[in-house]
Amino acid sequence: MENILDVKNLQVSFKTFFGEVEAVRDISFTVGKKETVAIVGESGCGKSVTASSIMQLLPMPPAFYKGGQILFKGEDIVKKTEREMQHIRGSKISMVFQDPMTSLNPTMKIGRQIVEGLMKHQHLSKKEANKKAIEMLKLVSVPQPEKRVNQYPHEFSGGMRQRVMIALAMVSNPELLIADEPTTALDVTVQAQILDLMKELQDKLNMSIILITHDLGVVADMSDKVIVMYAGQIVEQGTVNDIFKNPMHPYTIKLLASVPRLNMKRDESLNYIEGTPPDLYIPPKGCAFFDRCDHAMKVCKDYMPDPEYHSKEHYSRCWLNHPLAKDVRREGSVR
Amino acid sequence: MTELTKEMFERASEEQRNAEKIRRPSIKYWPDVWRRLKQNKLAMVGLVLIILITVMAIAGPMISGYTYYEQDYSNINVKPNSDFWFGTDELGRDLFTRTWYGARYSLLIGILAAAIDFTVGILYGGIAGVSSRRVDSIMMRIAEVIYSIPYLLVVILMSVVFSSQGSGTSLFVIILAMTITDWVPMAILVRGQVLQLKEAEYSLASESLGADQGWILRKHIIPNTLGPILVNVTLTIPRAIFAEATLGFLGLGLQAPKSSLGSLANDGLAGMAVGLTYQIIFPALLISLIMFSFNVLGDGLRDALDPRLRK
Amino acid sequence: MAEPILSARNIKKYFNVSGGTLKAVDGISFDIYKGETLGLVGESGCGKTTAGRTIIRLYEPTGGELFFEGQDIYKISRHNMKPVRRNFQMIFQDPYASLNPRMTVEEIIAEPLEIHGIYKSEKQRRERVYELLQLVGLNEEHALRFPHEFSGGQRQRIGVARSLALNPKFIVCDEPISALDVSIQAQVVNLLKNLQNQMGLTYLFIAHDLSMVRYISDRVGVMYLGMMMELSKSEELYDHPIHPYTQALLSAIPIPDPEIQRSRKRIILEGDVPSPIDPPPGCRFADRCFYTVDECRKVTPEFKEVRPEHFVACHRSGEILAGTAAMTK
Amino acid sequence: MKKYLLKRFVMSIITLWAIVTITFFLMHAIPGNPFAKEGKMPPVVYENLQKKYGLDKPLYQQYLIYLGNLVRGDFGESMKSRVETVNDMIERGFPVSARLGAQALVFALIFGPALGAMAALYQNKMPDYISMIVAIIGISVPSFVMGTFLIQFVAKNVSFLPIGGWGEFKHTILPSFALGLMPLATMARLMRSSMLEVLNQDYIKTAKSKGLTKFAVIMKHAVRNAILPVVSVLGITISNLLVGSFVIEKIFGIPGLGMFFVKSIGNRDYTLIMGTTVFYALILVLMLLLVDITYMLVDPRIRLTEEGH
Amino acid sequence: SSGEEPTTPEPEEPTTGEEQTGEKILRTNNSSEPGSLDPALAQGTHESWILNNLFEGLMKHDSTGQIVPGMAKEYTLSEDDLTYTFTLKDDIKWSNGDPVTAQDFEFAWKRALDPELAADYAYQLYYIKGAEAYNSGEGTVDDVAVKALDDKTLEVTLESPTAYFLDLCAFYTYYPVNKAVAEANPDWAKDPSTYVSNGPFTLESWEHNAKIKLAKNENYYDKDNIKLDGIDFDIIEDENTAWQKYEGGEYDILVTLPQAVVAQLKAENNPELQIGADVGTYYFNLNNEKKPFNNKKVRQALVYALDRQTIVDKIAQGGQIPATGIVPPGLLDENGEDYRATTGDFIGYDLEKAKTLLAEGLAEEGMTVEDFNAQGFVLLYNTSEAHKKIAQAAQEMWRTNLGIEIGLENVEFQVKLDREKAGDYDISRAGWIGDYSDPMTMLDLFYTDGPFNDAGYSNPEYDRLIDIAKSTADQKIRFDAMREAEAILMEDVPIVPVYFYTQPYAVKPYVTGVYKIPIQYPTITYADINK
Ligand SMILES: Nc1ncnc2c1ncn2[C@@H]1O[C@H](COP(=O)(O)OP(=O)(O)OP(=O)(O)O)[C@@H](O)[C@H]1O
Ligand SMILES: Nc1ncnc2c1ncn2[C@@H]1O[C@H](COP(=O)(O)OP(=O)(O)OP(=O)(O)O)[C@@H](O)[C@H]1O
Ligand SMILES: [Mg+2]
Ligand SMILES: [Mg+2]
Repeated sequence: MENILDVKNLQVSFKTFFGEVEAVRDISFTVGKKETVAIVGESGCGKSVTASSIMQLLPMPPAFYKGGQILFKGEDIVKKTEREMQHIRGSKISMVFQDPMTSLNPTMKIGRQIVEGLMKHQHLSKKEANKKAIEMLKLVSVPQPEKRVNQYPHEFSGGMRQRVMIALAMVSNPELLIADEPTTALDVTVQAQILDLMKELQDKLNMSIILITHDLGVVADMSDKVIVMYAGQIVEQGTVNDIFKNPMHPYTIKLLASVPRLNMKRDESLNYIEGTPPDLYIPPKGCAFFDRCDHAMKVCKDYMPDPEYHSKEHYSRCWLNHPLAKDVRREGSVR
Repeated sequence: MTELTKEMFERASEEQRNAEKIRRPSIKYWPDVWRRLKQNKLAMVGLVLIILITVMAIAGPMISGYTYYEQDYSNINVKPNSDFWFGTDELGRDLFTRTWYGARYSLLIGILAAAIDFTVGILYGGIAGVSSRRVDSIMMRIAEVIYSIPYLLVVILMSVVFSSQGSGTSLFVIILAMTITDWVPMAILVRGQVLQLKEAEYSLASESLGADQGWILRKHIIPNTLGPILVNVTLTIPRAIFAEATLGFLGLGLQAPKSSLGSLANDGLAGMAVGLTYQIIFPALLISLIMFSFNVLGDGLRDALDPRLRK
Repeated sequence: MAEPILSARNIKKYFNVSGGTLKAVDGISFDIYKGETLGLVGESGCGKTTAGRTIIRLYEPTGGELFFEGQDIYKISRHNMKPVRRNFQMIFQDPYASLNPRMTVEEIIAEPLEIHGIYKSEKQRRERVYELLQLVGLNEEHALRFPHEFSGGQRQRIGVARSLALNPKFIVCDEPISALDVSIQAQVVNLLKNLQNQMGLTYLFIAHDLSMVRYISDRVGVMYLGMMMELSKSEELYDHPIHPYTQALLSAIPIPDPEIQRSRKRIILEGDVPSPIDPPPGCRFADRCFYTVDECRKVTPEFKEVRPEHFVACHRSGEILAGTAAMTK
Repeated sequence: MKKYLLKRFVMSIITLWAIVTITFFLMHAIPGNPFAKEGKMPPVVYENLQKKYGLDKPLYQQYLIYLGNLVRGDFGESMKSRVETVNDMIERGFPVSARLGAQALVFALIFGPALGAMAALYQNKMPDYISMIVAIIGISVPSFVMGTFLIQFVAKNVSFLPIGGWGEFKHTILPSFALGLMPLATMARLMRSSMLEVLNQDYIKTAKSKGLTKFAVIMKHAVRNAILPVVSVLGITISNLLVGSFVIEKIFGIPGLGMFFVKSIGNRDYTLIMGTTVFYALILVLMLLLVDITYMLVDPRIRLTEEGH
Repeated sequence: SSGEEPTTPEPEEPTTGEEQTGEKILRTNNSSEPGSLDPALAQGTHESWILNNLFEGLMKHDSTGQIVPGMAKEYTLSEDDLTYTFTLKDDIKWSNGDPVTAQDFEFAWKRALDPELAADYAYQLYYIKGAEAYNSGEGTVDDVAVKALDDKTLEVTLESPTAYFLDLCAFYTYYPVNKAVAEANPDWAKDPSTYVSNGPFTLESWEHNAKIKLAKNENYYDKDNIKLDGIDFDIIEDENTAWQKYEGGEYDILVTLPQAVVAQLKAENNPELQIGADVGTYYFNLNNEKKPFNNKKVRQALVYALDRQTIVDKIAQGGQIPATGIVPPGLLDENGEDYRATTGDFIGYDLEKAKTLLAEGLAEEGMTVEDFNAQGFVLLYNTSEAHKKIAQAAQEMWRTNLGIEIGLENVEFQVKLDREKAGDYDISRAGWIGDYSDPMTMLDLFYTDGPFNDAGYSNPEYDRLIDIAKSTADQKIRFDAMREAEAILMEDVPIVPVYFYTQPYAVKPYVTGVYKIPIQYPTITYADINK
């Protein structure tokens, strides 16, 4: 599969009063054509920063690219100027944000908002643009699109606004859609609608999706490939089946276990991860999960292990993979 | 990478794990505000100026060796020199002394007016905010009416009603005049905040614990409106100083021979026509400096207090 | 489980908004028994929070009766509510918004004690605060810190400690975990369960995460647009949902298992939740339902027991139960 | 919308009535009267004057008569001027003040928000400091000082600009500038803070993600939303500007309404005090209404809720 | 301007009209909008300056201040000194061409007295028999003893002999009004198009609060002596702005000058500055009914402790004259000499005397200086920069010279008047500008219970002397009585005289023919512009 996006050793930091916050610490992954890559992880682990850095939408300062490359169809986004980025944003890469309530301009008509970017990229006339907007709203199944284009966001329900956001992102047939928690603010029934819609559109338009969420159910539903992030690093990556059926990193395992299953007994107590993730200001040298891990070893404290490939696409970064860790592995069941 | 040894793959002890907990230095709200205020150079310039002006207002009238009222007819309208640092006025009084003496009153007026605005505004706005919609809208209408009543009428009435012999347009009257309508914006601000914070979850939480409105207002709402209020206060002070200056222009300012920056500037206007520009420069400059300082400090505070800008 | 600790009868809460009357809760009835957890689920905006707040009379009810240990607390004057309040408490949805950022943890937890004047001396009060902190897995060290220094899970635990301070019998948990990370949700849920076991607490547990509700609740009620649609024991409800809305809701839960999830047949509802402002008569779900018949649009279905301890408000519940209901869409 | 406007209208009438009433009695409570002269008036003359202007009647009667006249739009006769009625004075003074105010407003509106927006865009950088210093000078220098400075150092040196007086466009330049500086500064500051807030909003990020240029993002998305707080203070600002600033009018010798007002108080010219006050209140109420309507036009959200709280 | 040698600066903005037509227009500022330009309704000096150029009364002042016939050709006075019979000039016309008749005068005076009209200055006509009664609604208009015997003859009978009645005939309340015009249109004076006047100029335009333009009256009998084609009055209240305009060449003459400017011009001996004589006295009222100001010695102490020369030289700086009595110079006595000069000085600055008097006076009242200071006495003055300065100087002088503390209180003019009337003050600033050229204009103030006697002074002997002076036309008796009265007044000092007014004004060097007679604003009627 041809890769549309190739992130190599990306490092992003924020300069703050306290010092440097290393939000993304050396991550690498690829997104193939028509592939859906999910990024999961706890709040604050760097998912949004990763997404925004692909669009060069981070506030700079305080943010800055500390290292690495983001190759979009072979060209490095990190090196692009603002002006060059403006040609990529909204035409080749689009983004859908988490909160449909605040992500639309309250004082601009919906139609305008959808085609605004397109008008800029493709120099459409007002009339063409309006037609396009109606078409787009139809595509995301907003009823009465002719009327709706002239309304304002507050006249739309949450689910519809999110559909508008998706319309807005898709209008220019982007090759890559980044969806940063696109359904977190929505109800399950509406979420189901939106996810269906996204899948449908992906099929129609042949695009790749980076889906950011912490809802593992959504991941299971949507993605081909899953990236598990923890404290700014990728700790495990694999196909959706690898991650759900054969998780290798203790963090992934615990994350999966802390979700109650529908068939769970009520007197069973839930598994949970004790403690909180480390602060990324002075991040730990070794494995960041060290102090929450049931299997923590001395080596974990100071050294971060390299990825260990369990299959062609499935790797994890954990010292338990190391042959010397046999004993520990035996002591406590990892799964 | 160093050689990996077998020992390294032993279970880590509890202590080792806890030792790893490096925490971002815990910083409390106000220290953090202060920290971010400090980063704002302009605001700090303002703060330093305010402190300097305050110190000078206290000490200034004493260091020149003159008093604010003594007249020296042999030294009328003397330009600034080594004896009279800011020169003298038309009655031969030392302007350096009078300017700082005036700053004293101006600051006092500003601070007291702000304090009254603050108190009345909080009380009125707070009560309106927690009252029923009916009472609230009546109170707001009243405030609106008060705000539209010609302020000069009120000032004159005040100065007459409250002028016992010897006071004239006393400090009290001036401050009253400043505040008689000026508390309205503060009240509106507070009311808005109260209406918003009344619905805040922590207020509801307190209510669910059995607290009454008074308690909630005192413990939760007021402390949390303090930020915007503080910003408003820093803007009220210069506004009052300014308003006093304008009153002085209308001859309703502080009673001579006492001086305020406003009355000095007004006195100095006459001098300007005959080239005695120095008579107006110093008080006008000082007014502007005070305005400038409080305004930039207020702006700085606003930025520093804004949680969205916190990081 | 003989006597309900709390009985809600036809509770209503309307808001006057500019467009008309917003019927946030429109006549819901249920019992909660001592020591149990009643889950309440439903889409966002369906009135769960309003119901919870009306039940503890944080909102003045528009109508209905609420018996708490036999006493109708809606009849007590507002003034006399204070002592009654000690019996029921609330844990709020947003751990960030429900703690006053200007107060220390100690002040926050001590607030109910202070309001009710429970401990005369500062020292006693402080000891009680420490005790409560320990109960929720925090320690004395945290007492002097401010909420923003804590993680979401810790904050929620502070909220729990506060609500426990008065030794309540009944706690409304209004989406206590929705704002938290999955890994932390479990911490709080476990804590709540442990406390229930230790102290015999009764919960009304509001959430929209159906898996979590199923796990924690003895019985579950499903709300839609201000009305209770279905109420039953949780296993029963999850295994044999009757109301078409419940069915749709359950089918939409994403299951974190790609095999199951991708092979599931989901009921995708059309349209959005209609406006609760002056809703039309009839079943509130009629517009989105697959089984709608004319009657549904005219008559509001009665909330009745169709199977033992299984209540449903649906005209076609009989047919659905019998498996004979024909889809109308 | 209609219902709302009607309600607003009724409220405005009540507000006006309250202002009229309070001002009326307040004014009569102040010592001094319109006919006092330095000794030079025997009681007889004084009584004649009192009678002529109906001041010999009980206060409540005077009040009722005044209200009656007011309803008919008659502000009455000035007690000082035997030439012009109060209506005449307002008719003549208002256009003068309004012209000056409108010019000042245009000046403030062109530069104020722009300055504020600039400051916000380059927060804590040079343009921020520069524009804020300009703004702060605007609010830091008392207008009487500014006016006098302008005359002394500008008008006297620029032969094109007259020193004072009224008549042609050139007469309005300096006073408009002096008058507009304060609202300019206020708007700049308001704009800056609301702009900062808006720039932090999610929809700005959305706009950027569409690939719009920075300029387009700001002009099309940020400014329109950020201008709302500025619009909301516009009501008071406009009415203050339109009815004139006494200080500026005095210094530049402009025959505007602001001057009338202060003079009328000094003279205890009761009818003129009332007339100018009522007129001011009327303008204020009208402007507030206008601003509300503008607000509705700029912010579509308000249209639904009608009562924008 | 340095002004060592009088240069003729070109005005920066010459009036366009002037350049085109060579018209001579005098430009100046009238510091306040006239309340009316109807002579009957005029309210004070602001109107009078303009009115004096628009109208002419029976009598007028010549450039030396002498009273000479104006509209009148001649007059006779009856034996009992009560009845004047004026005969009008022959060729006198209104600006609309109507002849000016005796009926116009009769009409004007009676109109001014009409209680319905409620004219502020009606009382100026009270010298006429029946005038006060009519104005107060007690008499009828027919009982007012002014009568046009024919078109050219006017007979006036007075209430009592009034030596200065002719002087009053030059006062604006005594100006005629065109009967035909005023009867047809009571609002004739509001609009320049209907305005008629009989003086050197006519009203050309009136932009309220902004500008008044006068044009030469071609129907004026003495028009050949009028060199100006018109006068433009700006109406700008701010003294400083007006001065800037004068300095900037926008005015040819300016009357109300800022104090600081006067001082500066004086200091540099600027020839543009004219210090005009005035009839008026600046003084402080003492509340004679209040302890310790009821004590003569205390009052005297206050009088003697004030260094008037310094006040005049260093503070007022307008060429004022330190007051030595109550009657200012510029008024002539029975021998045609200056009353003030022939009467001599009554008071002065004497520090030792003041201290002694204060000690004695306070002792008599059973007070110490500390008691005095504890009372917190206050000097009341109406808001004005000039008054503020003088008040501060007086306060400081009394403090340093006598050790007494007196506070200051500024209030609005209207309020000060109210409080003076109510006796609610300790010391209050006052000033009196004479209405007519006779010492009585000042001395009349202190008659017991007189309407202007704010100090509450009462001395039967003084009243007796005033009565004598007022009931005779015999100049010798009058002046003796008045001198004696002034001596008593200056011994009792119910007030603290400060200085005698002057009126500084500035005239551009190219303007000639401006002169000042004491009780009037500078006369610009005969001015000429020589450019
Ligand atoms: N503007 C900023 N300044 C400083 N630090 C920042 C900024 N934005 C993000 N960070 C830090 O970067 C880290 C990663 O943040 P990010 O928003 O990517 O998390 P996330 O995985 O998207 O979490 P969530 O699930 O809450 O959205 C966090 O530790 C955060 O504190
Ligand atoms: N104070 C109020 N005034 C007016 N309307 C209100 C008020 N509180 C809630 N509502 C409305 O009542 C309805 C029910 O709201 P409620 O908060 O109870 O829903 P919820 O089920 O708790 O939703 P969520 O899952 O989003 O918390 C909503 O339409 C809401 O807009
Ligand atoms: Mg995120
Ligand atoms: Mg809720």
